[in-house]
Amino acid sequence: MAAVEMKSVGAALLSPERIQSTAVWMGTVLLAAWAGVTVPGFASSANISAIMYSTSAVGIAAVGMAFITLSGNLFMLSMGATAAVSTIVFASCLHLGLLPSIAVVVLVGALFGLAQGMAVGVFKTNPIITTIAMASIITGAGSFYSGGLTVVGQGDASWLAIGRMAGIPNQIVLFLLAALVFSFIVERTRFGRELRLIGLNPKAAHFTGLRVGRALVIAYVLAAAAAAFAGALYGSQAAQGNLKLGAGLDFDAIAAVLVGGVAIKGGQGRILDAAIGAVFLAIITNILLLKGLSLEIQLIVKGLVVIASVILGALALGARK
Amino acid sequence: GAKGSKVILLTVTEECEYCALHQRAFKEVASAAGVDVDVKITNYDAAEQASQVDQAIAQNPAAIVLWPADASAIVPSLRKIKQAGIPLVITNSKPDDKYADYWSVFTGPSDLGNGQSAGEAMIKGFAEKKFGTEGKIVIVEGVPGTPPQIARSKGLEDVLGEKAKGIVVAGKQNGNWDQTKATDAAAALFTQVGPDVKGVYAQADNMMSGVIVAAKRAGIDPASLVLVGSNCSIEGVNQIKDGTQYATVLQSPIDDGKYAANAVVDLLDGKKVEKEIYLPHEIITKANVSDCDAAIGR
Amino acid sequence: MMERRAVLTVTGLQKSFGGVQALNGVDFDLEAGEIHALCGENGAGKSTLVRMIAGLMSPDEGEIRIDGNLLKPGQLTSVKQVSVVYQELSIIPHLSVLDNVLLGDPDVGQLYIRKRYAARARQTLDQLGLSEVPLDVEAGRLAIAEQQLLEICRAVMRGARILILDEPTASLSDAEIQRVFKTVRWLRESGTAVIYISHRLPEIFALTDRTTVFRNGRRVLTKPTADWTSEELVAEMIGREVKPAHSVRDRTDLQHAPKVLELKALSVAGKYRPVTLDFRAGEVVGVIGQLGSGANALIETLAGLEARHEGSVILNGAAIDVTSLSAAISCGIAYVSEDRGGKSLFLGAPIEVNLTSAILDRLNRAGVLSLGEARKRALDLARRFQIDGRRLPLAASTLSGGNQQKVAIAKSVALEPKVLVLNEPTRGVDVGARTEIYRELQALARQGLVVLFFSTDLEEIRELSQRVITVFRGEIVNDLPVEETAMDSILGDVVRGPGMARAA
Amino acid sequence: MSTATLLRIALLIALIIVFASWNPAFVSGRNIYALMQSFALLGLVALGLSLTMIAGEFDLSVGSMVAVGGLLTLVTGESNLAYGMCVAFAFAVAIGAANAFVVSRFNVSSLVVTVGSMMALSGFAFWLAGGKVISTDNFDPGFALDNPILTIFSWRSLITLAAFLLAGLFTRHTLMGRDIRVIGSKRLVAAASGAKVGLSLFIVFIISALCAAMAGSLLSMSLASAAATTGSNLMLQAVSAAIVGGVALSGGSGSPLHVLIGSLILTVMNNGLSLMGMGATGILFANGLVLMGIVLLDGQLGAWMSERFAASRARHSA
Ligand SMILES: Nc1ncnc2c1ncn2[C@@H]1O[C@H](COP(=O)(O)OP(=O)(O)OP(=O)(O)O)[C@@H](O)[C@H]1O
Ligand SMILES: Nc1ncnc2c1ncn2[C@@H]1O[C@H](COP(=O)(O)OP(=O)(O)OP(=O)(O)O)[C@@H](O)[C@H]1O
Ligand SMILES: [Mg+2]
Ligand SMILES: [Mg+2]
Repeated sequence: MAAVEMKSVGAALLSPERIQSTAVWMGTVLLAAWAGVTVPGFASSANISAIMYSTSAVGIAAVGMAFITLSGNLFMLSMGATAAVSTIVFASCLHLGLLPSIAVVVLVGALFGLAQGMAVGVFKTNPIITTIAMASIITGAGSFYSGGLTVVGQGDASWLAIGRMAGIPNQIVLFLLAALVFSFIVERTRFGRELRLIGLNPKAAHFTGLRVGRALVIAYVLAAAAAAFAGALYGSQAAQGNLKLGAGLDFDAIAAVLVGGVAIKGGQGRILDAAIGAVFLAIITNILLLKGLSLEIQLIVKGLVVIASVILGALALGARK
Repeated sequence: GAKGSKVILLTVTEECEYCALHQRAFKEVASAAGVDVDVKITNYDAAEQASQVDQAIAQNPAAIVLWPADASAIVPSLRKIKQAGIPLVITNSKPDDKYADYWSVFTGPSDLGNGQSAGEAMIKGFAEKKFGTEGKIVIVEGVPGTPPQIARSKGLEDVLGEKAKGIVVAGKQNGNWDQTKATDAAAALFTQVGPDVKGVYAQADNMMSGVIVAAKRAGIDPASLVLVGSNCSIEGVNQIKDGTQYATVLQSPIDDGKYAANAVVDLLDGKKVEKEIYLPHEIITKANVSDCDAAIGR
Repeated sequence: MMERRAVLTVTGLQKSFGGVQALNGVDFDLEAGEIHALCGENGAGKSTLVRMIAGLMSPDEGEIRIDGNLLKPGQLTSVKQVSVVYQELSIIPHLSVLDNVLLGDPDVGQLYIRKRYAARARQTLDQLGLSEVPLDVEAGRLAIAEQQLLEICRAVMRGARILILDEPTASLSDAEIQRVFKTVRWLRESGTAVIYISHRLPEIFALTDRTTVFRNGRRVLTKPTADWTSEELVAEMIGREVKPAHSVRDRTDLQHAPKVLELKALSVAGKYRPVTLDFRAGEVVGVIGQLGSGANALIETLAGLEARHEGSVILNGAAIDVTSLSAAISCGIAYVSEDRGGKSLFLGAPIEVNLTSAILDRLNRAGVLSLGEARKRALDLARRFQIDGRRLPLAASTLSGGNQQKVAIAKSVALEPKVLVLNEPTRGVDVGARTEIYRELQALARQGLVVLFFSTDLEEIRELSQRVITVFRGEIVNDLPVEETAMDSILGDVVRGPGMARAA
Repeated sequence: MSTATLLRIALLIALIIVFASWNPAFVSGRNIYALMQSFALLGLVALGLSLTMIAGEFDLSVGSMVAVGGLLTLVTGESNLAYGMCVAFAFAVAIGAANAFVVSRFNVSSLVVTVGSMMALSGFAFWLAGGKVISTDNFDPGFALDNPILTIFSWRSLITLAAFLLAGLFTRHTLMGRDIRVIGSKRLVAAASGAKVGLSLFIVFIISALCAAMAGSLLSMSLASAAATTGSNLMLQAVSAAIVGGVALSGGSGSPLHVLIGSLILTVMNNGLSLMGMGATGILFANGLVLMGIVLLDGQLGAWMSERFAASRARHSA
């Protein structure tokens, strides 16, 4: 019985649709093990927590991005703008306390998401262009609000910035929590099932009577809220906000989603794949940093990793044919 | 005369505190002198600035004040301004002196001077924290290839090489003028160089915020290090006040803007103006942090 | 009679996809000047054979010769030799009509000078009844039937020696089909060899000279069409005896069954005039009309696809709102669309997920889906529709067309509707699966459901329905029990309207 | 010409009239020259990118390619800029071919492939710049390129206009041009009708990379310097230009004429707003609003409005 279970688990992991994400999961473990042995300083606790910190914000955004990709709407290119504006909102609300300011940030992010979700889900606009346009609008609005200045928060954000639970940074705990909750939402709730079906075939979803518009609105709200929350993490670091903080989130999150193996045509892949994609990229970046390689080499390697993982996924699917 | 004449200020992004304060100060001083100021802003985009220069020339102003988005890409545009016969004040970043013919006045900081002051501050900090004159420091730099990145590091290294050979730069990473990147860069530097880092030079205070976060996360008390930033921006001031950062180098955006405004007003009034006017680079520590507030107008 | 000469010979053709043997040692030949029908259930391998003749796929084994010359595997066959109208519509919507006609024409050089071909294209279009269609309009703006004709025009214009039509009439009305027939016959006269693939037996008998039957990737039998009988053809196609659905039909009198659905002066401007009709529990009603006659608009109104209708729809005595699909569903009207791959199924999702996709709200336990309940319901539906229960975790794309259609219908039946509305319930479905579907629909009706379907297939109307409603140009011509109708009178209603109606 | 195209031309003219009446300097020769200079850059990038869009693909890497093109020209062309330009073009052809190879060989979405090449190229650009400012003392080619011709043009803007003309002829009057459109609409049909799918993909990706590299190369000569950050927002602007002009992201529709109109609308708007003294973020905001308006009109809202319009017209005529 157990053997049968094992076999079917094995078959599932190696099925063409899953092979890319399985490879990335294993790649992450192997890479970490290899670096732990050969890269000096990699396994130090300080470095491991540095990796965790650099994973959290991107990871949370990637998990949010996965909603959009799963729904068949490719990417949300307003995540960076949302995160940047969120750092400002976060800093300006910090005097109210940490929790209230996180709440405000997430709420504002959700509103941005609502606008985009309405456009895409109800008015059937092109998702890529809608989010590009919204990115400009959000950045413009943020700039009017802050006058382009750095906003310094009057309050203590250290719980979020450097706090730890049982030695584990709070940020990474929040990231894992977000990944698990979002994953549960996709795998086990009605909304999640609807979202996946919409991603597979939006027309059929409509004819089946699924709540297409509503599900897309929720997906955009969740994704933008995730981006905003990532912004809160950036903002908490120094209890400050400005329009540059987190502005590069879009492509980091996209890279994580793609490397993790969430299929761009929608409906296929898991939330946790996006999360592991973020971890994988963070580890690679960290190794390059430790080896003293500069930003440019890091970028080149990241780009090649994205292309390689995509080719791997395509080869796996092609092998079936 | 300056009164009633039209001046076009070509400047860079508003999404930068320094730039915003610079622009505000410039407008205040210039308007007070009765100058009609027209502003064109680019988000550090050299191509866009080049076409803004064309546009500005088309408006035929009495003078142009220009903050180059890229000090070398701007040179051909400078020549066009020269050909159009419009007086030009360059502010903040100076193109290569080879082309000094093209502008009337330069006002602004000297990045070399800024780095030198940072070097002095570092030496002072080592003494104050009883590290003596030996130890490892690391640098978190701005976008590679930009003049401030090159000149500030050079200034610091010059001074250290001259006055404190024992203080060695054990590592450099690129923080891209960005707090988040600086956090990762500093975290890597702490891991690479190990626990015996005694000081950090961050080429801008906002990057120093990232360094402090990274130090805390790595379990290092930032106050135990000699942290020297630059620009005297609000992040730095706060960090100095709460004791986490040791020093910064004053480079007042308000002065920067004012100097440029004064230069253009004098130029239009027909007064003689020096070709190069540099900002002072005062070292700011907890003791004189109020200078900073004053310079920034808080 | 002239000596027949084979233009195309296929010998020992083999092709498999993974484990599926799509073609298994097929021999086949085609003679100049003949129209040759290919029949077979879905998945019998007809389209696969066509794709190989066209050079889109290379065979695993075997060879194809045209005029004795061997085709090179992996190379497209010249369209001067073989021209194909594929089963799937292949019109490019953003290109003009002329560009579409010229697509794939080998005479067109790298420099693209349209003027040169305009006159010839015009002539061919006219011949197929597209004389109203200008050459420079975007093809996407044409009606589906016009697009299908355009595609046929494209194939004809290439002047190929062999013309292959793979279910060309699936979306055409009878009048349009007659046009296509005329053109095909004219091509035959000029010596072209034609392969004609269709699931509609009447067309095969009306048009073709010889008929070949495929079953499970093998060629079963080839005979002159005149020597086949309809029953024999069906029997060969499925390899077993099928009982016509008629024989299982209930003869109970429905006159006393309660009225379930009433339409009061229902109309859609520009599509059909006000309609007043009653439907009783247990009725299976076929609505037939040519495309554009308003017949399908009528049933789509009930499904909630015509938001702008007038008049009212009454279900079990209460007026209901059918301005949207979801409103109709929540009132108890379920809809099965005509396009199973495009509008009905999630081909990439497991069959189980497909079966339960319409009833997610019923699997909802405090926001969380109950997977056990889902499995139970899916198994139940699979059993009723004879879908292999062990395949439930597999993707719907792994099913054959007929089985996919069963899933599409089962998924709507899961809603436990009071009225089931179907659009072309068995388009492109083979005879075996068709019978199974008919049987299940009639069983549903016996449980008190109203089954209402639109079809352009006379055979289907006769087989499935108890009551036939014919529509011509937005108006109902006749509404009669199926026993009181004859094939030709239905056809007469549909193509000529009430003027000619049932003179006898 | 379709109504959608006419509407866009009307929008362009309306913008020009509004700005001109606000500030007559807008239509001065020198300002139109300035406007055409911006157009020279944006138009070229948008043109290349839009060809990939018409073929149903997308090339996210054009922005980074602009930077690489400029840097390669100056780095390898220290002694001879023409040589540097050739190197940049050759490199662009190689990258375009590599993008196309991965897309067509592995049958993966180009959006995904070019996310990767965008990152890698951007890294390569930083590496090329290598912590130095890349500049040249050879100003002459730049001055020659930017020298006003007939008051409002320069060689740079004329080159871009010529590229539009060539691309227009290519898409309209060659078989390959038509096939690119077919590929963007229905790839399988294209293959079945003998269109050279792979070759067409190579051509569009190479043209796209080449246009970007050419834009970067010309810009670097005109600025006598090149930076790794150049073009960071050109990609977004170029998509906007294509979309504003009416090229659909879904492929198969649109033409160089549309891109020309779209690019002009954007440059006119940015130039005009800048003349009115609006800051960079204000212009960004305005761009966002226009783009949003256009996607809304292209989506359900537009469909609904035109339906309304048709209904009211029908009522009136009845
Ligand atoms: N590309 C493919 N990959 C995998 N299996 C395929 C492919 N094409 C066809 N098949 C399978 O090959 C078999 C023959 O299919 P084919 O399309 O030739 O049937 P057909 O007789 O044309 O059916 P229909 O009447 O539905 O058109 C089927 O089992 C089909 O699922
Ligand atoms: N597109 C496809 N890709 C891969 N496999 C396919 C495809 N279509 C059909 N198949 C497989 O081909 C096999 C044969 O298809 P066919 O149409 O003959 O089904 P069948 O024998 O009628 O199956 P059933 O037992 O469901 O009635 C099926 O097992 C199906 O899983
Ligand atoms: Mg077929
Ligand atoms: Mg079957």
